[in-house]
Amino acid sequence: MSTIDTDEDVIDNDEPVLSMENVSVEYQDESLLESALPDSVTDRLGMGEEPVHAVDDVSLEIGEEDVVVLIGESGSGKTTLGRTAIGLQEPTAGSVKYRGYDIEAVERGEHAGEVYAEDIRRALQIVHQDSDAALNPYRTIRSQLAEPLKLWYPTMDLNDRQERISTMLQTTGIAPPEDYMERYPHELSGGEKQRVAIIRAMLLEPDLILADEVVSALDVSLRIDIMDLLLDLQEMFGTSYLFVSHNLTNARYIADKADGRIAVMYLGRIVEVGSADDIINDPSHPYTQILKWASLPLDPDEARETITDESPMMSDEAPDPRNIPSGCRFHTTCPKAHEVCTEVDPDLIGGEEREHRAACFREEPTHEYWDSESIHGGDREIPL
Amino acid sequence: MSESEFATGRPQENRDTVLEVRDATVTYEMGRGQARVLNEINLDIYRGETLGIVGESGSGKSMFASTLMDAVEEPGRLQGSITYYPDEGDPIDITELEGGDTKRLRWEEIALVSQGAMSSFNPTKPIRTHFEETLSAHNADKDEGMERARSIMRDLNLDPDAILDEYQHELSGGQRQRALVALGLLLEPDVLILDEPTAALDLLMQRSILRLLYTIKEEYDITLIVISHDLPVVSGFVDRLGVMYAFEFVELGETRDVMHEGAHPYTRALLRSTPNLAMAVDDIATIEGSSPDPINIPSGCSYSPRCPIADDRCTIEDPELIELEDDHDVACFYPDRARKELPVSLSEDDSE
Amino acid sequence: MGTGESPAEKDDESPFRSQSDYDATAMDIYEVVFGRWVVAPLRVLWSDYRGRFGLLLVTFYVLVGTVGVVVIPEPSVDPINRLLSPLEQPDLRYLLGSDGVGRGLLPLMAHATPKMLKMMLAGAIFGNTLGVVVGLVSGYTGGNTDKILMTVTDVVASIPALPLLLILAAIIEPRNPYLIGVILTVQAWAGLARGIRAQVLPLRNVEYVEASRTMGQSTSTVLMKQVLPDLLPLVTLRFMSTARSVIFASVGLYFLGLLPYTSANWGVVLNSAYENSNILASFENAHWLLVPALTIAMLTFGLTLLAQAFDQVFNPRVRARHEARKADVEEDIDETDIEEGGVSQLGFQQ
Amino acid sequence: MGYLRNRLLQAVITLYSIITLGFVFIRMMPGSPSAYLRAEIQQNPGAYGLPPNPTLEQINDVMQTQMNYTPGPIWEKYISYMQGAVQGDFGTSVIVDPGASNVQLILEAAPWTIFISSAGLVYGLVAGIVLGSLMAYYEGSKMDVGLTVSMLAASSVPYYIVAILLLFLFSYNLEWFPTGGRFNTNTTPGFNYPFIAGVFNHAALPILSGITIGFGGNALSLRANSIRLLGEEHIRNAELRGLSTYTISTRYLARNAILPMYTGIVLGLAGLIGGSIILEEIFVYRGMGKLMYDATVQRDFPLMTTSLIFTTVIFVAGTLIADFTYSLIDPRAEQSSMG
Repeated sequence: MSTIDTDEDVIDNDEPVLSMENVSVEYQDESLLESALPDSVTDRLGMGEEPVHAVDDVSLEIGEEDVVVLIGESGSGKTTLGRTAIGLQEPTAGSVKYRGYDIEAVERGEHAGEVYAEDIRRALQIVHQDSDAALNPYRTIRSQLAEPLKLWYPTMDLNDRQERISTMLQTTGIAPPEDYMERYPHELSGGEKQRVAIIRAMLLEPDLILADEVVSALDVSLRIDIMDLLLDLQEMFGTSYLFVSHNLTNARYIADKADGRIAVMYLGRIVEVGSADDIINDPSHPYTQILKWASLPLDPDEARETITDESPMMSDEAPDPRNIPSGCRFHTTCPKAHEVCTEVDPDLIGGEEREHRAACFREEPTHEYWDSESIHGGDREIPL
Repeated sequence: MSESEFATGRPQENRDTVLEVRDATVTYEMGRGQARVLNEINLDIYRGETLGIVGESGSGKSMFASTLMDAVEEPGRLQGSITYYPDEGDPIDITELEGGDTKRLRWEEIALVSQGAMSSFNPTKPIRTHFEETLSAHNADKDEGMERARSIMRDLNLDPDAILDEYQHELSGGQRQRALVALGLLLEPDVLILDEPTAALDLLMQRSILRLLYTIKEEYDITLIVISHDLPVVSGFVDRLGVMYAFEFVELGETRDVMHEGAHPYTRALLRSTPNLAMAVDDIATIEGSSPDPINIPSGCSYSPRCPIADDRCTIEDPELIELEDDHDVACFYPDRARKELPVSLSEDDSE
Repeated sequence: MGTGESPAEKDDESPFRSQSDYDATAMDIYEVVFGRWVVAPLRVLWSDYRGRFGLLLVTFYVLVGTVGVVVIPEPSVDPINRLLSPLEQPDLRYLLGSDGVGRGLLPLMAHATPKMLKMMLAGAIFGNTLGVVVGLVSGYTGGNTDKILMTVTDVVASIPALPLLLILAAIIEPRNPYLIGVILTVQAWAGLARGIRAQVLPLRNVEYVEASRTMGQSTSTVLMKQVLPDLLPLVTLRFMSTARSVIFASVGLYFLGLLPYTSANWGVVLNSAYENSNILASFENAHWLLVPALTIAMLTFGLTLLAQAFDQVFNPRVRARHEARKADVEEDIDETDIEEGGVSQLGFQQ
Repeated sequence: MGYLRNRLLQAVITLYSIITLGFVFIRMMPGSPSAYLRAEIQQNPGAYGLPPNPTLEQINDVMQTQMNYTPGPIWEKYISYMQGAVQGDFGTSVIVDPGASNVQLILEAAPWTIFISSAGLVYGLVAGIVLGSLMAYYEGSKMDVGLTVSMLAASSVPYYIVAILLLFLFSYNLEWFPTGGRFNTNTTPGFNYPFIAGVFNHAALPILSGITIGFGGNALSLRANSIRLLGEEHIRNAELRGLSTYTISTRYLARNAILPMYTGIVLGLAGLIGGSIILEEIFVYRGMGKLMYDATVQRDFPLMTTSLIFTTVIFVAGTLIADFTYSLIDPRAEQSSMG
């Protein structure tokens, strides 16, 4: 059945663990009522709405023991992109490659003998945001943690499984493990549940874990705890993370500590990508700058000084992924938008060789942007 | 501006108390013993101030909010006294009030914007109904009241004509939160309690709500109590800060004092464990251990099992919340050691 | 292929490499399974007054249907002992009195029981299996399969049960109790299928189901291990209520004489009493009416109670308290009590 | 308005299926009805316009006309059957009332059944809501436990047993109510007091039995819904805002607790109409139930299937009405109710 060599990575080539090339994801909301009818009927009756352009033409690479943080507001497509990366969502366009192999092609049975769909399935795992929903309330911790082991180590006996789960719980700071194993999820605290969910993913020894807002539902004081746990586990197992967050402070912490990158998403696009230091201390894209402005400072003096700051955004309306603005999709909100921004859609500027890149004409000193009129009658500063 | 007031950082003389909490304790009877979910709280809340309360989940913050309105739910039992000093007239012990008087006090004098903003409206009634019901329950003039509601909503950047006829599920998270604040201000209360006012909101919405709340506070001249587990939410917003741990206050004082010169080991650990952009990443650190459960609170100082500077005394004797400096109370035997041995710097270049 | 055996050590200290020096025996596994699936549910049921009473009632009927029919003599016509009141004669046969032709009511009731139990079992198993399968497949697969299955389900659910059963009974004229059970639930599954689907639909995308899928579990395992446990409360509730409705309908149809005649059936006895208007006209022979009425009502009541109590069996909060555990674990359980006591509603958790 | 379209389409599919099923059932009719008819004709040839001791051929002729034996392949019969169905023609009764239009027979009987069923439904609902609210309000008290057990008992005892016991007690022994019939035969049907009083007198026990079909279950679900609601944030918020207990219990609790039961109420009506088969037989109440019973006992298949189709129509219509009105009373309908 499984052809997996559980010890070494399936393929040892120089390709990145995961690479996404020009990935787009659109989806159509189908309401429950429409689902009562066959598709042919719904089409004929002209039901259904505008598709949601969740992700639009995004390329991203994740290397060995890498950490990439996707940051953005709700509706930015960060979670959809993450789910596409680990194969939970099919891209409508573009390709997702695991160590150089196109995932869809592998699923169709191509590359047989080199890599199988099960290998990829096991290599790409997920940890969810809501630790309450991450664990089945009707099953004990032991049985939920035994599941991956039973699946991938079918010959392992009850006691070995028990022992492994117990050691793992202990390692991640859940003690005494014998007690916790017999508990139901409701008998655990939020942080403990999240640890169990992380262990469950880790037991498969995956190459890449999508950590989807894993800390945002937790108490602030627990967030560092969980991020440290992820970092420790990375050291132990060499896992890469695609860490999704809406919070710049969490993004900075994990990206900085792991020496990873932060990618800022807005309306389905990556608008800026760079190291934690680049993004936090030298943000180029106006949207990244606004995100930094909106991150509340801890220092009370600084916080008090800035609390009454006017918002630098030109519009308070949340972006609608059904209705993407023309040109640069941020121009409706951007305090530095010029006429050209309403017409031309900027790519990530800076070229492959540069680590820090932003999708903004302001990156190019000679771009026609500088001669174009501001659409707000003059650029506005973003207080940083 | 209050900014200059704040900058002086010193308590003003003759502060006027609006709520006085004495020995407030909330217990739950369980099959196997008693759970204390609020433990002998003593606190004065001053008229016109903004008081922030921070602490981890289950530290008793929200319970404290319920206590201020004498709204602890069954089978919880509240002991102690909570005295409300109205602008004019005699002080009232809230816990002694009955029936109609409790009803009147709630919302007319003290209102609460609870953390469940996402489901705080009756899902089958439009937002307008909630305002009208509240007015008629308190025998207020409906036309005048609705006019006030509209003006509050406009102050909160909400379009009353659109919002009032919507249902809860038709509003965005930010709109719901603001509509709930407007409902809280409807009867012009003296005290408004905001429980996690920005939880579950996006970064930008969070920021704009905090700004609105800050300006509203100036305009409506109310006492605000802001409860959050997220220090940055309150740090720029509140005049005084109370830190709760294991169902009691462990530190209380001017926000600047508590944050820059926190004297309780927990406060200092909490600051270090808060992800932020300014501190060096390596200075950010988690708090070891986990908070106690309400049935089984450690003897002595409840923080002692997690405290790096705790000694034998801490495990036996429970430190009281006592005044350390002017208007800065701490419940720790070793405030000086805490400051010296547990360094915290709020920004990279700021080394104390 | 067994790749599970001790993969080449990447790191001896790694927590993933740890192994036990003790091998699990079949007995260990049996103990765990038995404790979890038999002892714990029974303890939970027993702790609830409805469960205890329901369990006793239903067990009583099962005993009568199995042991009782051996002990109690078969009913026979006896013109001498007509219309005896209960306890009038010191004879096991006439313990509950006798009917208009001198048959003892106790034998009549007892010997009708096995058939009733067979009907209930067959109906409940058939109706629920069909309902669960259709609901699960429809809800989990989605797409056109879902649409087609739900259209069929909606049609079936829209047909009033009793009129349909009348026609089917008239066409098929079933005598086999299992067949009768199946016919009587030929419409009832549709309601369950709808209910199951409604529960599965949100579960399909719930995080722990997705995690299981991402792990590489096959669809059938995900359904069995992740989805089904959540559905068990509904399924058992419906199992009991389907069993109950089989009794309702079969007794009703026998009462009306619309199922092929059989001498020993509660409904038939009820009918013979009802038809006998001199019985109805006085209280004297009320037992002829009351004994079958109570026999039917007590079983349906028992099933209702059991159905209600079964909800608790699957509630992990209740269950946790009844599963065999080490004593020190029990200490922690009171946290749950606090939550149930309402503290969590006050925002105690956040 | 896609929703509306969907529901209508679903209703059409359902009706089409049930009518087709009716056709299939008539085809599947076993030998017994023709044997039954044959025996009838032999016993009483006069009623069929035949001389005494008719020949086999004569009987066959009559049977052919009576039982709608039209020659031709099956699909032709199906088409002509469906054409008739579209025009509201479901054939004639063959045995119960030979030659009478099935639809006519049902339409004559239906009002009586709908009368007792809807009365039973409404009273059962009111009783359920009142008791359920009481139980929720006093949750955990002795009264709650006692009522819960009683409601469980009420919902688990078959309604026809209740009916028989009621009949036994109130009609035969106490003689408060008649033992059968729809009205006093010595009154003139019309809008006059003796007649109407008689109608209610006769309907009392059937209605009372009908109440027991639903009210236990209603009370228990209302109790469960209310208790679940009590834990919700908006109820607490309403309490803190100082709303009166009355306002909270009516506008916040009761209303929102009844909403999820709304669609189920229609199902209750269908259950009652189905249940009328047994009830009407017990009370010798000549409504649709009795008609269906007679048709079944005498194996009058055309009448049986038409009755089945008719009750399905009532049910489908009820569901449609419930679905369309639900969105009026619950603003969240488009989002949540269509599970």
